[in-house]
Amino acid sequence: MANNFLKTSRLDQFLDALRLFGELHAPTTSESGVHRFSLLDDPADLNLDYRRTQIPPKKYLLPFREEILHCAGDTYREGHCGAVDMVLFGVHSCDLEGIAYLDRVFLADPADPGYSARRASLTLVGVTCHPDDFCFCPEGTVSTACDLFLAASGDGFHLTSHSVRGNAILAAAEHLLEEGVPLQPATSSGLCFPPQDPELRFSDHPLWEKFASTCVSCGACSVCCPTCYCFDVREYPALSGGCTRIREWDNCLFASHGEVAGANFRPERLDRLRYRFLHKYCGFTPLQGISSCVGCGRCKEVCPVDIDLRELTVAPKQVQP
Amino acid sequence: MKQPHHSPHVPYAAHLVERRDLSDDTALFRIAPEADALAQLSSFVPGQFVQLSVPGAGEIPISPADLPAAEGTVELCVRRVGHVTELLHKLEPGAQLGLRGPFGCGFPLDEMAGRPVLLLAGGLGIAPLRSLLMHLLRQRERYGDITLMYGAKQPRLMLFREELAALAAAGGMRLYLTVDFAPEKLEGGYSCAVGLLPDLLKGFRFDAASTYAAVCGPPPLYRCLVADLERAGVAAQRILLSLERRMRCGVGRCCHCGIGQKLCCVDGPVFRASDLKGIPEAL
Amino acid sequence: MGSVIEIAPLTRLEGHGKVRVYREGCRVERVELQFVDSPRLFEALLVGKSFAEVPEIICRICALCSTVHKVTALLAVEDAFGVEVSEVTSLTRELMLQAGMIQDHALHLYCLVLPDLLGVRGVAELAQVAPELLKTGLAIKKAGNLVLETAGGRLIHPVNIRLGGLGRCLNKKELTRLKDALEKVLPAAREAHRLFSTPFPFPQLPAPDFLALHPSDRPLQGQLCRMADALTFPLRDYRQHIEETLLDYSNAKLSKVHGKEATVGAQARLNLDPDLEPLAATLFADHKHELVGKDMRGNNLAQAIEMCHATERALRLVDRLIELGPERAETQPIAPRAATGCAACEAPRGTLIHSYSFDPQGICIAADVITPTALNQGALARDLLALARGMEGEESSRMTTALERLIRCYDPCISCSVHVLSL
Amino acid sequence: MRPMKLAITGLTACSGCQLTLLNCEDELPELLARCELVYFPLAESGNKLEVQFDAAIVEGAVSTPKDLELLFRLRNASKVLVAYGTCALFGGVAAMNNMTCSRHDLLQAVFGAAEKLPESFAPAPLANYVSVDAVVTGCPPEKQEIAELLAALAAGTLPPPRSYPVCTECRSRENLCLLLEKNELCLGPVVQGGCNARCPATGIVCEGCRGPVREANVAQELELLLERGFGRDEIERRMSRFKPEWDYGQRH
Ligand SMILES: Cc1cc2nc3c(=O)[nH]c(=O)nc-3n(C[C@H](O)[C@H](O)[C@H](O)COP(=O)(O)OP(=O)(O)OC[C@H]3O[C@@H](n4cnc5c(N)ncnc54)[C@H](O)[C@@H]3O)c2cc1C
Ligand code: SF4
Ligand code: SF4
Ligand code: SF4
Repeated sequence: MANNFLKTSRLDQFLDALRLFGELHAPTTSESGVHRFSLLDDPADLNLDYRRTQIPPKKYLLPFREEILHCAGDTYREGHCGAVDMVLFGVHSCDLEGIAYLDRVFLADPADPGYSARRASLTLVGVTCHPDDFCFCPEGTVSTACDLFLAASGDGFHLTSHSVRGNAILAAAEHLLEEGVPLQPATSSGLCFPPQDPELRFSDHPLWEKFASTCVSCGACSVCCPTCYCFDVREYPALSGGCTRIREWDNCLFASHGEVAGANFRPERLDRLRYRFLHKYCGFTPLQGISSCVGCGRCKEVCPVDIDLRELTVAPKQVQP
Repeated sequence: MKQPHHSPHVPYAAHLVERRDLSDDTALFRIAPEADALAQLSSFVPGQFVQLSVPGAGEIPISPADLPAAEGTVELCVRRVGHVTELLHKLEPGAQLGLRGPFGCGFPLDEMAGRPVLLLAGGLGIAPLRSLLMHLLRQRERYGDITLMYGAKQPRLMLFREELAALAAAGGMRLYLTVDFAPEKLEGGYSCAVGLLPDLLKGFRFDAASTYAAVCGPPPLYRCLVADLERAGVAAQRILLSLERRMRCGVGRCCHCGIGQKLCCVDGPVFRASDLKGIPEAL
Repeated sequence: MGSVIEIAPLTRLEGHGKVRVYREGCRVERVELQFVDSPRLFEALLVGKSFAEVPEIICRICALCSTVHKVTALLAVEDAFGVEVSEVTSLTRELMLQAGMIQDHALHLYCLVLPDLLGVRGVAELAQVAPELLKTGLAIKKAGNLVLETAGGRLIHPVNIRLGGLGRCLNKKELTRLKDALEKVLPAAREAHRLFSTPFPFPQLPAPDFLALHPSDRPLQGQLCRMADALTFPLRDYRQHIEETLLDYSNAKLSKVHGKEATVGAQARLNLDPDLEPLAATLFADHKHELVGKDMRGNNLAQAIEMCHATERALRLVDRLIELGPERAETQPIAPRAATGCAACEAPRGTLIHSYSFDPQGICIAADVITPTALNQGALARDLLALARGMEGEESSRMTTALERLIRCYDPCISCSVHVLSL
Repeated sequence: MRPMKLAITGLTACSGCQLTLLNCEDELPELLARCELVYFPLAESGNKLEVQFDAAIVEGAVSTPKDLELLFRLRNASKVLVAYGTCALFGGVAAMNNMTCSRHDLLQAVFGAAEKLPESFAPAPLANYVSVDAVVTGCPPEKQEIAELLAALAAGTLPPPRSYPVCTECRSRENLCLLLEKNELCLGPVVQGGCNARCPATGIVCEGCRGPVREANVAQELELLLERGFGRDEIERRMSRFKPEWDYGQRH
């Protein structure tokens, strides 16, 4: 069996080896103390001991705001997708599954050009995580939706390749690896929160009303969710003639989300919360019946009014008269 | 037909050939798309929609009002209601536009073959149904009786009046018109009831057991028409509704157009009433 | 028969103002300078607000001067509560004052004054007749703006400077970017004086009584005011030295210093405190005869020299900040108490004084702002009269042109000036 | 293409919005080529008001008879009237005390016992007096937004509106949430975004300079802040800094 154990002391060298495969991005902590993925210039900035980044890796595949089209004179042209070879190191299983979910949406026919170009140049290296109170994934979940996974063990990591690119990394880092005790096979992989019965959204659970009146429509829950991908498209003319069409993250809890000229198909916040529930936990065509929640706990952590839609799925309590 | 190298975002070039005002706020825009776009449109099925780009303002979903590609052009009947349509209505022939599509599922034409078809249009809902009607009349022998019931608020808001009257006169179809109220006298010598569309339906005798009904109009219309049709004996699977939702991409990604767990842009915009049962927000 | 020439609205300057020249035959009787901006009553609005809100609100008195108003207000509140800020904070503030000087002078000189020199209506025609010059001016302004925006978090009404410290420190990458931008425009800033040293083709004006802050170890900020005839007084006592009168025809109050019409601004600073960076010092030496002891016709030239000085100085500050490295942005905790604080800064158009009194909870009970334009108003009115008299008999269109140009020499900022208070 | 005839001016304001336009250094040459600045006293001499304007871009609140007169003239002479900036849109800083004290008292406090107080009434948004066709918010507005507006006007349209709060952009920029993490009085959840969360990005709370977002849950924001120990007075003072009137019971 090939060597597949990396001692923690050799991590920096390993990171250098990863750089051969593209610009290295990894979890770091910002000046103000926010965990995030960012370009790793200095290995000292690496913070592998993070719980969750504020924004999931989706930002690399689906930027917050992206110019999808330019129109100069008469014709529209595709915007620049900005894809560069990139290695994203230190991704937790939930986020890997989040990317896998987005892949199903954006790589389906017809593939989204920007997304697929960026996805094709992205190498994913996963790492073991330590769940905290916000996470609700089953203990020991390990995702295989990556090129390489580093399972922490003792004074280092067991490396498992899940792709050709993963193999290439192993080969390039060969000299840093040694033999380790064989790993237990991964316990489970996949989405953590089971699909829900769509009818639950019309339950008379008292929380629905409470959520509808307390949600401040700040948008944080969607912005931070690894599998939220709703977007708005807007077009801006340029002074020099022509125009630019941008795509920007949207949130189904905003009043404008279901609005058409003269009507709103989800006029109340309650309607919109129900819509969110339906999309997150029941899925839309063609992902109907699939929950998109990967259990990362971000929505719960960032919500200023502690809304956690999952609480709705416990048996409805009788509303007190 | 699929264009392997054309990005799904990028509209094909098109230009405005002609515009004809149909009412104060609605006009028929005849648009000539470039050859590749026409090739795509050759697969068009009435009820499908295209994404029309008005450079500088944005993109909107519109159901063609004719059978595109026939003369190298597509007709779009558009009401001026907001941001994009406002700019569209300011354009002169020759103006550059963009076009993507067709998208979504249109009317199940093969299934409808050999059956009577009842078209129920309210207001601007005539636009997609005009396209269906053109198809039905073009392949007249393929279908059973064709009836169009069309309701508008006022006589002057009744679109394609002359054209529809002429078609009816030619004998291929039956036409019933109605207006909510008639402040002015009706001209043109064809009959038009005063009342709502459901009232027209009430007195109508037809072979409910085999008829396909195609409905398009403002949201409140659907609720009562579906109930009336079912009561008359039209099975919910044969009641076809063309729905409107906010759309940003047309290809099932932006997630604004959800109807229950379906997306209007890929599963629709034409739905069967039976598929919408149990989805309270659908109608 | 008496006649009145009215110039309204005054253009190519900030705010709403007009000038009336009253004539008896061709004799000029008097000149009225009116500042008619709608009063926004800031000093009254501030009363009842918490000390922390004061700088955030008061900077909105005027957009052109928002940085210097903000810094002055911060210093005044800190003065009241005895807060000392770190070196990085202090340097960053000065950097912003210098950048404000760069961008404000560039805007004024290249967009508002240059049309006079080239005989055009404004920027639009300037873009046609002298596109390169306009571009140069805009480039200098942009560099100043870049510093303001980067350091202040926002170009107008900056947010990053706050009581006791900074929201965040600039990092090396940002500072390097600023350095590059400033270095790029330094040559143009250095050459600017050539454009503005053309003599003003109108009669000589009375000799001004210059007023500026006494040089301190924090440039552009100070606790001593100095008048040309060697009168120096501590800022704290400014009320005893500056008296304000209400005018029935203007929404601004007239300030006099010891009964004299003081003149503040670039010209005053160069006359009183020529502590200049090397390039600017050379320029100053070359132009000394046009500036020292001379009237306000030289102010635009003085501004051009200051623009060069500010660019050099800003570069030095950036270097120093790179050297110091970012500190953990520790803002000093502030314990409010009943106190009065005051502070003054040199704004692009002259000395600016803020003073606030707080109750024990830190709620503002009195606010007073003396702006450079209010200080200059008397001298400007005096000069307008002198100029009009000097041009008696000339065509009135020539006279109005001359009067407008004189006003632009002063670079007044009317929004600021209409907020003056006695409590 | 015929250049657009523009009027750009200010009423009761600090000139910041107009200055923001002049700060568009990169766009300025293009702008000057496409527009005729018929009335723009801040930057041009020889201004004319007796013209049909394609658009009038008006900064500031209305607080004097003179403001009103100019506003009416511009409204009558312009196809499109733009309320430019927070003051024009909501009253802005000059209006912050509208709900708490009379204009007369404020005037007296500043001008003392002068013979004649300047004529002035409570500063109000343009829309209180005339119809407004387009808005650009912000104190000051973002450069990009005024550039977008002018470009859209030139193209015969208006920029599409945004309708998310500051929080959305703030989170997306991976800022530290000052409300939740530092217990500071941040108005982000109820304030219109589009500034790319400028202030929180430098570690300073959102002071609400862009006015309320479309669907502000004001009641909940109030509750949140009260829970966090801020006094009702302080909260209201902060909320009214740029817009004097808020419905503190509003949830939608
Ligand atoms: C499948 C389908 C077919 C349609 N066919 C026609 C037709 O034949 N004729 C016609 O006049 N109209 C039709 N519409 C409605 C048309 O798309 C809207 O009137 C148009 O989008 C309004 O855009 P606006 O920018 O002018 O209005 P605004 O209200 O200013 O809309 C702003 C944005 O909201 C979105 N939006 C607003 N209303 C709608 C809407 N109803 N549907 C989707 N997005 C909306 C648009 O993307 C637009 O960019 C159809 C809609 C759908 C979904
Ligand atoms: S719904 Fe919440 S917990 Fe689930 S993936 Fe999204 S952010 Fe994470
Ligand atoms: S994070 Fe919470 S308050 Fe904000 S939009 Fe989501 S559910 Fe509403
Ligand atoms: S964060 Fe708030 S205060 Fe700052 S610019 Fe944006 S809206 Fe204005």
